[in-house]
Amino acid sequence: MTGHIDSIKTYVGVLLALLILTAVTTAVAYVDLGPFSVVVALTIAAIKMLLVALFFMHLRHSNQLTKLVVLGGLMWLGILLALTLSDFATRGWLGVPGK
Amino acid sequence: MITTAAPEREHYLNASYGIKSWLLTKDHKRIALLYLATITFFFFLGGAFATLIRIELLTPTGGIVSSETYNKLFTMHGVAMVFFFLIPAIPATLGNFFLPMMIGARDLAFPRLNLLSWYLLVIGGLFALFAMLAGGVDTGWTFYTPYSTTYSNSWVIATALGIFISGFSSILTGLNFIVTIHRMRAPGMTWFRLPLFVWAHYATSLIQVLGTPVIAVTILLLFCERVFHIGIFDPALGGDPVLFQHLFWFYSHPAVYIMVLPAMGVISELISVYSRKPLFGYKFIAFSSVAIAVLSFLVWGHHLFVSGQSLYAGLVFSFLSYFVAIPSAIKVFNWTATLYKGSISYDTPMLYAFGFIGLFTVGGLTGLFVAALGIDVHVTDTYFVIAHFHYIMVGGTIMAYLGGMHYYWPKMTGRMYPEGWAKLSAVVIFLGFNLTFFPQFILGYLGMPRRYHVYPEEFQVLHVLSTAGASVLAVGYLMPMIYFVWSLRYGQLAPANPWGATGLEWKTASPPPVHNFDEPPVMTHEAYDYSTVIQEEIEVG
Amino acid sequence: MADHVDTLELREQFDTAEQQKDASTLGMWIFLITEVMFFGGMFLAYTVYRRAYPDVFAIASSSLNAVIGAINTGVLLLSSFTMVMAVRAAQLGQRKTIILFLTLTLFFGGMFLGVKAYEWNEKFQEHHIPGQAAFHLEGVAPSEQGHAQLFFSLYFAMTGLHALHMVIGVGLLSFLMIQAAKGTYSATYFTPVDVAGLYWHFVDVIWIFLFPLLYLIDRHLGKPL
Amino acid sequence: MGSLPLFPEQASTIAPEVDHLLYFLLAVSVFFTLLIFGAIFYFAIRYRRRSEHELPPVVHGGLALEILWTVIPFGLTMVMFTWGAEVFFKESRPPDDAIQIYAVGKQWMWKLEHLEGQREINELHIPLGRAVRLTMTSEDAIHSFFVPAFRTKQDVVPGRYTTTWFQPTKPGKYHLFCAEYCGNRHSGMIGWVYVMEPQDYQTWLSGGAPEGTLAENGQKLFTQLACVNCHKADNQGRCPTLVGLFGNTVELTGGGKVKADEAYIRESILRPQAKIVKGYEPVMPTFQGLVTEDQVLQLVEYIKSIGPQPGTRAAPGVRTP
Repeated sequence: MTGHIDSIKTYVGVLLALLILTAVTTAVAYVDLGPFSVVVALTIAAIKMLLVALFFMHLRHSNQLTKLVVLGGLMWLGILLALTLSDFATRGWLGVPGK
Repeated sequence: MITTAAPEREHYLNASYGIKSWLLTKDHKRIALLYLATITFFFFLGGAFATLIRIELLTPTGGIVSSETYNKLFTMHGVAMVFFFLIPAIPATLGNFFLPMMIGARDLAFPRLNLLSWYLLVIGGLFALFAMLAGGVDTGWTFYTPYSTTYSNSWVIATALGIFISGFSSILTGLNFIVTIHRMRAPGMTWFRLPLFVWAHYATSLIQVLGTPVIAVTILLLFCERVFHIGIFDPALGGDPVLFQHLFWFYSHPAVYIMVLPAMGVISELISVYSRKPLFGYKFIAFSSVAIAVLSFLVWGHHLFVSGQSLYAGLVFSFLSYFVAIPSAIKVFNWTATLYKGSISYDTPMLYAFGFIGLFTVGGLTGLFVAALGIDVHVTDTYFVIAHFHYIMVGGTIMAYLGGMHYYWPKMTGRMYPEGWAKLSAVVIFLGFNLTFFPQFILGYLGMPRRYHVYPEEFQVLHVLSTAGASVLAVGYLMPMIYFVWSLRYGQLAPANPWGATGLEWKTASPPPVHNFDEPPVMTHEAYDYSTVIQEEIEVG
Repeated sequence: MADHVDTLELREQFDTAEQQKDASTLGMWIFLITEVMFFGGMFLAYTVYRRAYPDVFAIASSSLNAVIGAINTGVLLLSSFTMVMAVRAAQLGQRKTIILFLTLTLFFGGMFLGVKAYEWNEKFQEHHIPGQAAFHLEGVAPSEQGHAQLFFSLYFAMTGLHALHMVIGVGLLSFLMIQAAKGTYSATYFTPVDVAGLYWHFVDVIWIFLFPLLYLIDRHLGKPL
Repeated sequence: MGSLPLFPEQASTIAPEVDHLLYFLLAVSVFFTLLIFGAIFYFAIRYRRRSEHELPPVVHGGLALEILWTVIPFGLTMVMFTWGAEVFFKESRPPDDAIQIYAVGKQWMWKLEHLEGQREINELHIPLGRAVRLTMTSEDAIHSFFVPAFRTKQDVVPGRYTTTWFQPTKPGKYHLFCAEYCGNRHSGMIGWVYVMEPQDYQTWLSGGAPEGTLAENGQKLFTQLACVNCHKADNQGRCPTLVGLFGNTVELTGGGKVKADEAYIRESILRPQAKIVKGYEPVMPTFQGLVTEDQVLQLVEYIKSIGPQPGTRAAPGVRTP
């Protein structure tokens, strides 16, 4: 981790990419993509997250354990969202109020 | 302060004196004793509330306290026991004290963070204590909305803030443990040479770190809704109270594993030492701890089967709930198999271990009842569920906690506890416990709802039995308080390894020096290799 | 017993500086995961209620100024850039450069909070503060005002907590500035700067998700900018 | 002490099915409890430590055993899951020909409204042999409609409808409990379900209880709407007491006085934020849309009845709150 020091050029490149993506996601929001607008917005946000995490937070040079910790955290957030939505998304399927 | 009759050998207790040496200590051993004092206070506070509840339930009309006071009693019993005793109990005392020693480290990775964790628990405890003294809170320890945000006019905010602050104590302890286990193991201490106590605390820390923040944000949203009327869960604004239950139980079910996993770690140690045998299926027990930590996050919906959750979500959660039962079964079978062909001694900690396995088995099996959708509809929110989780919390965690306290008392204080009295109190606790909670299974299936202080007359006999059991249990819990304090002054001097155990923590003096080891330890043998210990004992003669 | 020296570079409980650095970095990453779960609870509430009341959420989202939001996101990304430059300077032991970039990071962080305060004040003028009797969102039926309040409850909860984390970050960075000025950090010991950088970038990542989710819901419906 | 029942009555079609599943689970649990307790006692005695330095043979484990006590418990749990799910499906889907009854849970009473107009509080009369479907909601906190003899329970959530159903198989009187903690008199929110022979049910249905006087209805409404919660007689609640209010003048925050006449009381019920009594917080929720006009009249009548009476006690039959 301490050994590798990235060049300024890398950081500037990442910054520009992030700014461009911000502009893109704002612009895209004004285009009617129907249900896909959420998907696009979240994908762009995910890309920006990866850029910040890998380059600015030096995840690229980090050891396996740190990567596992990050992956685990995101997976747990996924568990919270997915299993709770398994309730809200399936309400009313039985056709009986409240079930 | 405690002085040993032997020539003055410096150890962590007499290394320094005075209030500052305790309140500003960075020594994980002293912080463990600070935690011990704090949680013992809350244990007896919660116990007092429980005694009042049991007395109130002696008669169907329950004339001793008003319904408002009764509601506050069971709420404060729940809050004090869950958040200020059970969750910190084993990790904060035995974990803090022995985890660094077991892996051969001088201290935890972040000693100051460890002291901060204790202060957070104390500050949180003071908030909750203030709420109790100022008038109490009557929402149940579950704080379900909209009652807790709109209809309760009791000290909800003060208690919620207390739990919010003490939650960070749990998060930071978990973080401290994970980093310590990963980064500070002595040379030779590979993962599979770690004592199973450490594996159990590793799994517990995973839950503490991944689960507790969700209850923190849930309490924050409850605070905003109650104080600023911004309604996240307010049905009048279109919010959904069931969402609160999802967020609450996402943490609170894994929290029950925060309470029981460390107990399993203690039991693994006790079973192995007192049958002088390595545990049967070491890897299976170790990985079942981690499996419990992971699976415990997938099952919380079994608390919501009748709460308005959709049927299909009920199916998903019931199915996953049966998965989390399997690792617990594996552990119980492996413990029992360890006894086979062992050399079993009946010291007090082993009695507690036997008690734990028996009662935890009953608790775990009744968990299969409440996980079955068909039966849970009838038994949820009744005394059946109360009996189920008390079998695991009291029959499991508290038995293991007492077992661990007796097992490690010589190492912590340099004094032996009185064996006779200790055995007696273990038996009294086992009998009192069963008399208190087994009748509640029957009461529950009969339909006695929980949190009732007035009940139909036909339930009275079972309630009287339960109250009788509670008084026996109370006596059982008071006895250790007495003889432990007594032993500090008059107890036999404890040798470095009174039980012939194999852990690194037994390879240093009792009580241990400030930096745990005189020379940095190296782990040379497999976990639980008793041949090395017997060799030493024979040489020492 | 070799008494253990207890210096900043090597605390008494550690054996090597490398071990101490790894421990601190791992500790901060685990703390950031607790923060992911902390904000996760609110993202869950957002997801549930946006699913339940998509139209009201779209109208409410359009009442926010997307351009200011985008600029503010840019400012925060810039502060992330200057932060990573400060960490790089710390790795190279350039004391002056650390102070320069920390100042820039604080400046951009302060700017972000300033814009945030302005946006909230604007919300206050437009009576979009949830929980107030005067709450009213145009273009939404009276019976739906409650749902609009849900959006703004989430808006203020999430941006409020994010701003609180920014303030904590500003506090951290100011402390680092003082230490850097005193020459505490060198090429061999710069862990606090690195760890504070991780925290700052995390707060930026949270905003990277908050911005599209709160500001950009179905903007194509042509509501006022 | 009274009787000591150890098992609840089976009074609905679903009850035996739940109990059969219970017997299966009990059998499995007793088996494993005896297995574990037996093994512990046997091993503890058979392999007790005989000498101080005894070193037992080292046994590290056996894969076969591990697989055995993973697969068997897993198989058993899957049976429990599927059987439990099947019973749950039956408990969740009411038959189409069921009698529809509405239930409203309120802080601390069950209001049951039959389609034929009968309104019952804490009591439910239903015919034997016919499925009954309850569509329920709550007016305040979460409650839970629980009839142990029918093995049915369903939370009652404010802002939403939830459903429970049962088909009684035995005439008689069965406990009704509120199973979700809902505040002060949660343990008082109980009642009875009367299962009657079909012809008795018909006669009961046509009889219909006469409505009480306006004040009595108002007083009942006063408790029902939980006004008693805040407007306590001894002035301890968060709101002003209404005893002796009617006809007097009231000081408002921000100066100004008003006579507490019918108009003032009606306005305070429907638009409580309009006039706030000095020294009190505007915490009262609006009842706009919650109470019908005639109910407002009942309330007004009731408040009149507890107003200042020259020398007489409160109107007969009306308990002060």
